Amino acid sequence: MLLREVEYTKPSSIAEALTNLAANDGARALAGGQTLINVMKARAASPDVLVDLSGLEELKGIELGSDGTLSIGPMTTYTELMDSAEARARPILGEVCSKIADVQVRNRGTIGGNVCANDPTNHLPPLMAAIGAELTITGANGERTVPASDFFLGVYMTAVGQTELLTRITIPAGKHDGFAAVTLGVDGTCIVNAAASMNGSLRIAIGCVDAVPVLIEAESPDTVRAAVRAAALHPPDDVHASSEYRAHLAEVLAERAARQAVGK
Amino acid sequence: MTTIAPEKVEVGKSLLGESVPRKEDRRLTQGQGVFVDDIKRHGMGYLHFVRSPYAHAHITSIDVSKAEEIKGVYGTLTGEEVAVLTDPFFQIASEPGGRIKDFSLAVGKVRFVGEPVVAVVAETRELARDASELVEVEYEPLDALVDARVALESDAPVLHDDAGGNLMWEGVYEWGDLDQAFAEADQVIKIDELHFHRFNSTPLECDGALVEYNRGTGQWTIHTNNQFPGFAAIMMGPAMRCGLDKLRFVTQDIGGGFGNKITSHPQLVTCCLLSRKLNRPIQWTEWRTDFHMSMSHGNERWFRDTEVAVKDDGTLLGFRTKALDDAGAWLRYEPLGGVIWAQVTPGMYRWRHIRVEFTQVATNKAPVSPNRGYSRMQHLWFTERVIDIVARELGLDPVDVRKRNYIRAEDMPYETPNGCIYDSGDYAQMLDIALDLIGWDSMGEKRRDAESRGKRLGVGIGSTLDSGTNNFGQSRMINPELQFSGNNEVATVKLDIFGEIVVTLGTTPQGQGHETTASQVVAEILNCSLDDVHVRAGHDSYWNSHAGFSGTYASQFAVTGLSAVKGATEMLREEIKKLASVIFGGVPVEALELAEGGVRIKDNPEAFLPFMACGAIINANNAGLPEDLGVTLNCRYVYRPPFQVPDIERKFGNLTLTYAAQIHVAVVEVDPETGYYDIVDYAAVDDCGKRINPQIVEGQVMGATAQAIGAVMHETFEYDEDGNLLTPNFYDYHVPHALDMPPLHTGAIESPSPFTPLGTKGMGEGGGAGIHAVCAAIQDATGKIVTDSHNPYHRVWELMR
Amino acid sequence: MNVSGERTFSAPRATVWRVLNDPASMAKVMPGVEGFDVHDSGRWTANVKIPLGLGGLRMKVDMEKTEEREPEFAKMAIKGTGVGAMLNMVTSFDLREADGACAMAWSAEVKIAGPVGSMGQRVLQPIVNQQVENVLSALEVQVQEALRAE
Amino acid sequence: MNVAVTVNGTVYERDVEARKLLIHFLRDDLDLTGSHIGCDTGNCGACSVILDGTLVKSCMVLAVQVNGSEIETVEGLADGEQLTELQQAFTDHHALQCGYCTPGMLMSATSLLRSNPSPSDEDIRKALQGNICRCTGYWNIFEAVKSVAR
Repeated sequence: MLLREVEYTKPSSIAEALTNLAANDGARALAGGQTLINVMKARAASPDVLVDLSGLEELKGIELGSDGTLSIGPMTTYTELMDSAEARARPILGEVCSKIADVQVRNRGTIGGNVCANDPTNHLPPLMAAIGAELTITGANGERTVPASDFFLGVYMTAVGQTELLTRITIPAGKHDGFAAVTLGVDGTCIVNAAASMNGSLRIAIGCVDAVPVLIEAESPDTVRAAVRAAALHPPDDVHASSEYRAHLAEVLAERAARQAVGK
Repeated sequence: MTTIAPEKVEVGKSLLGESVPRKEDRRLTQGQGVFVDDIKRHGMGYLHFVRSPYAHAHITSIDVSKAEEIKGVYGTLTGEEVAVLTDPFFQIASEPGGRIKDFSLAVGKVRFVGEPVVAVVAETRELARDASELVEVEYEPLDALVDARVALESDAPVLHDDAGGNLMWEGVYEWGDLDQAFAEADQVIKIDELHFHRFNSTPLECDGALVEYNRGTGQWTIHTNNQFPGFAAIMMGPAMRCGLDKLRFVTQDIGGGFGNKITSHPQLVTCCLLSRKLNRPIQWTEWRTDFHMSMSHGNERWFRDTEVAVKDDGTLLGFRTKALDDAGAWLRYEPLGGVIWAQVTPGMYRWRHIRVEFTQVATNKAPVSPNRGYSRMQHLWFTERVIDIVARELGLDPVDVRKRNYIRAEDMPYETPNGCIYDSGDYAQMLDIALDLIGWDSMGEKRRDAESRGKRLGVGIGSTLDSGTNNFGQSRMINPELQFSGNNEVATVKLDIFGEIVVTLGTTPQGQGHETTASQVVAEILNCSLDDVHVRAGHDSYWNSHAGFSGTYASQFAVTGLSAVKGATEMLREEIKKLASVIFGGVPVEALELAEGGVRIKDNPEAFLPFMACGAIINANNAGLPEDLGVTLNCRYVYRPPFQVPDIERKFGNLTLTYAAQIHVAVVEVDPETGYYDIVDYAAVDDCGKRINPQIVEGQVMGATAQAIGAVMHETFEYDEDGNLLTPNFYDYHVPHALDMPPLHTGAIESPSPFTPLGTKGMGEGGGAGIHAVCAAIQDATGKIVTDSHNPYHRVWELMR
Repeated sequence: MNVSGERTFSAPRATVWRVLNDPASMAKVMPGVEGFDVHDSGRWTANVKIPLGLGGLRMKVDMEKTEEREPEFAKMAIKGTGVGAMLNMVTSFDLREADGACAMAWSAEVKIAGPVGSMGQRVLQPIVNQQVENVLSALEVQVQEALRAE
Repeated sequence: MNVAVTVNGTVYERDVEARKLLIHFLRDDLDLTGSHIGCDTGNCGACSVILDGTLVKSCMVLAVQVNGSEIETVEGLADGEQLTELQQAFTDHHALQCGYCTPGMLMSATSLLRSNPSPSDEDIRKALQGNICRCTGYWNIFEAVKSVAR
């Protein structure tokens, strides 16, 4: 509890938000706050300025394109996504969001916040990587679009620079997706998770085993385990799992997610 | 949920045994409870502790000047000042643990991560924390000792030089004839090592206090959620060099305790010293991470080199084991855990030959203190593990081994090998009920069904005892110099001017519904309505309604608390009659009865004196009453259970008054590929003698069960090799939430205690049965012996490899 | 936590040695250096803000060379003090000639204490790996720069 | 910074630091101590309130963020002395012991029943997943909520 002193701004446009971020290298975007505020309570991180994005309507909402492409504003909450008729075009999104934390967190936490935090135990980084999401980043010099496979750079680090914002998440059409996790209690924090998508080829992204989701390609579910083994993972140890156990779960869950994806 | 309960006997609609709604709920459901952090005072300063980042280090310097310079900072307190202003806390231990010097802040050295080193007080909570970051403490790190098993090795880091090593206490307990038992045995089952892990009940409200110092009277008023003020007082008074009259403890609502709120006396001393030093009220709130790092972990214990003497048919003759207990860095209630387990020495079984070598050591971890099931849970987990391991080794059914060895209903009251008296019970019957509740007969089918889904099903039994109402004389087995014995509790019941029946208790309830059950007893005796009885919320030493052992801990309210209420209410009833006898002009008291909120002549109910009149006469209209009337209508009763001082030499005697019993059965399904498992069915059968309010009793059973499920599956205070706590918050310390709860069936029988005034037994701590049951179920499902009380998925996976 | 590895630099051993012992170069290699003081040839102090994504972790880092065998071996004790985190690290490197290039075998024993040490267990290992990777890449750059300057 | 907010129908205006959490604002500044604090990581839910119709944990919202909003807390549930059906059900089913989690639990259940007056058993469990109770094991809480489902 008890944050360090911090300044607070609530911009009314993306341009203003970018200006606020550029004005101080200790400025950080505040999305739903369901990760960042907790980190600040521990004083493990203490931004000088919080740039609250909650007033930016252009960062909200879900649009379904005629080709089935979903365009999701990063400030969309998990609950909004679960309830969205459009988002049902890619059912895995709502299914996975319904397993994140709890009602209160889902009511406030955002899709953009989840991917930008890139905590290794988060659900969405591997999902985005597996289903081939593209992330649009806006900065002073305009927009660029990064595939999810290049978006995650490290623990708590993504391609979004300190003076930039994630402004759009684009998800291609598809429905042959799967997600499997072993969690701390029912639907708790992920110990290892894996997302899979069959879209021409079978792509699997494994979370919690490295600083960023590990992407695996396989011919079929039958070859997934060998493919995971070939990736020679060295997952971290912690109180919930040894490195060896995580490596084992990675194989099992990758295969389970793949079978789900192919089965749909 | 299914429930099996004894049929209600309708005898003149007694209130005792009725699930009346709780009096506490009205305020608590409206957010109108008063918890310690809700209390504010003008000009109060918020206290924040600077805590040790190291598990073990010398403090080479402390500089508070930068913190004190900040505007809004009221002041600081360091260990150096504490060492001048106070004496070390009294130690319960004999040699060598008794030699350690424990102060309220670290002096010269830190011994666990999170240990308070400096206290900073400021105008706001945030500012106090800001300023604490400016306190400069230089440390010289030392090697940390985190594994109790190497604590006594010659090269182990030593925590307390005063004690000359890490041994805090040791004692050998032996009863019966071990040589004979092992000679008679068909087989000796050997178990190298069993480990009971570190966790606690993590009450949702952490510790806290608001302390005011009255400079004129030299008295402190301590608003706190400490659950055993009697103990806090005897720790704090001598340390602070003041009489206990100078320490006024006040509590109202407490957000859960489970034993974990007994040992906050060091923090309370710091608050007291600062309120005097800074001449203002001091507010201290402990946050979750603080609590996890520094408060009241449950005892971690190893059982090594265990040998069990058994017959081929599963008859248990005896066992010997070496218990090694990890006390953490300080002895704040320890080494009492070194004897408390002996209340349940044989568990529920009839073996007569037992030897336990008990050793307690210090380590660089948070100090241990009572946790629901204190010290008995560890020992009972051990006896239950032994039963299931024996059954497996002999190829016998764990149900049969239990039934063959359970102490039988006809053996009650049963004297254990160490002189404890199990008052009543029927364990075999409880087991039958529990097995029925989970559909024992169809278990084969369920196993096959699970297998068809790729899962492995396992069933496990946990049978356990909840011993209540301590005989504090057992502390002398730890230290013969101690002058404690017996137990007591106080209640006062008075009739006020307008007829209010006002009850004050010595207890500090944390959700056990004392206001409700005390009202039931009072209303029953005074033959009035529950609404007429006003039980004061919480505890206040000013009420003069407490004695040395007052508090809420160790499964005893239904015995000590309610017996005190009963005693005081009966005194009041007799006084009311005595007064009425005079008012009615000499009608003999035998001719009077209490009814409908007053007293009347049995044969002439028209002659009725309402309580209001009685209260008014004595309190405000008493001219002309006989001089020797001897009626105050303000009755104080101290209940004292019938105890003798135990035989310290033989370590023999009755250590506790009542023995509630629990049989739990858990059914688990394990995913053999991942070790992930779910509890798919669960039964809990309880016997706590006469139940005053069955709903409250069942609530305790449920809550304790949930805590056991959390402990066995997820909850652990684990440290890395440097002494960093790896589970310092609810993110990594996963407590069960709504989706984690299995289906639950509850059952109950009532075997009234022959030793207590109401036939009640203390209860609430029997949930440890859940740990035993789940361990046994995992053993059943995996076919591998379970040697740890903590079985997260990765451990189950490792078991199956 | 123990981390170790080996890295080959396409530069003579003497150049690598010089870079590793030059405070100015080291200031560019360490993550988030905001200030760097040289007390003497064996003792340096850096004020750093280690970039951790959600925000930087400020630390005062004291470094002391405890052992040295020019041009092949050095050992350093590093102590970092920050709010919420204490860092204690002993690191050493071995340099050997390898076909005109220089192979560096390095190892570090890292201890992190304080709330960050406790809370971050889950992410500490990946973060340390990441930081090490950054340091080695920066070192590579410094070595190449030194080579060009020669 | 200035914050104007309506809590349980009453308008409050206060000057607060940007760093103040909504839960501290409610408890310390507005003296609405019914909402509680049971953790420091957003896990326990004791601080749950309804913010502009949405259930949130007030320890993960800054006070400055609620400027212009409407908040409902446990103190606003009962109509004078008249408990809500749900509050009554909590006492009837012994769904609370120490009562510390109860305010948050009631807010979560209230929010559930507003959006879904006929929740299934699974709906109830999912709705209460974010609220930790250490006393009851939740079973009686499920029963209480179920009893007022239509």
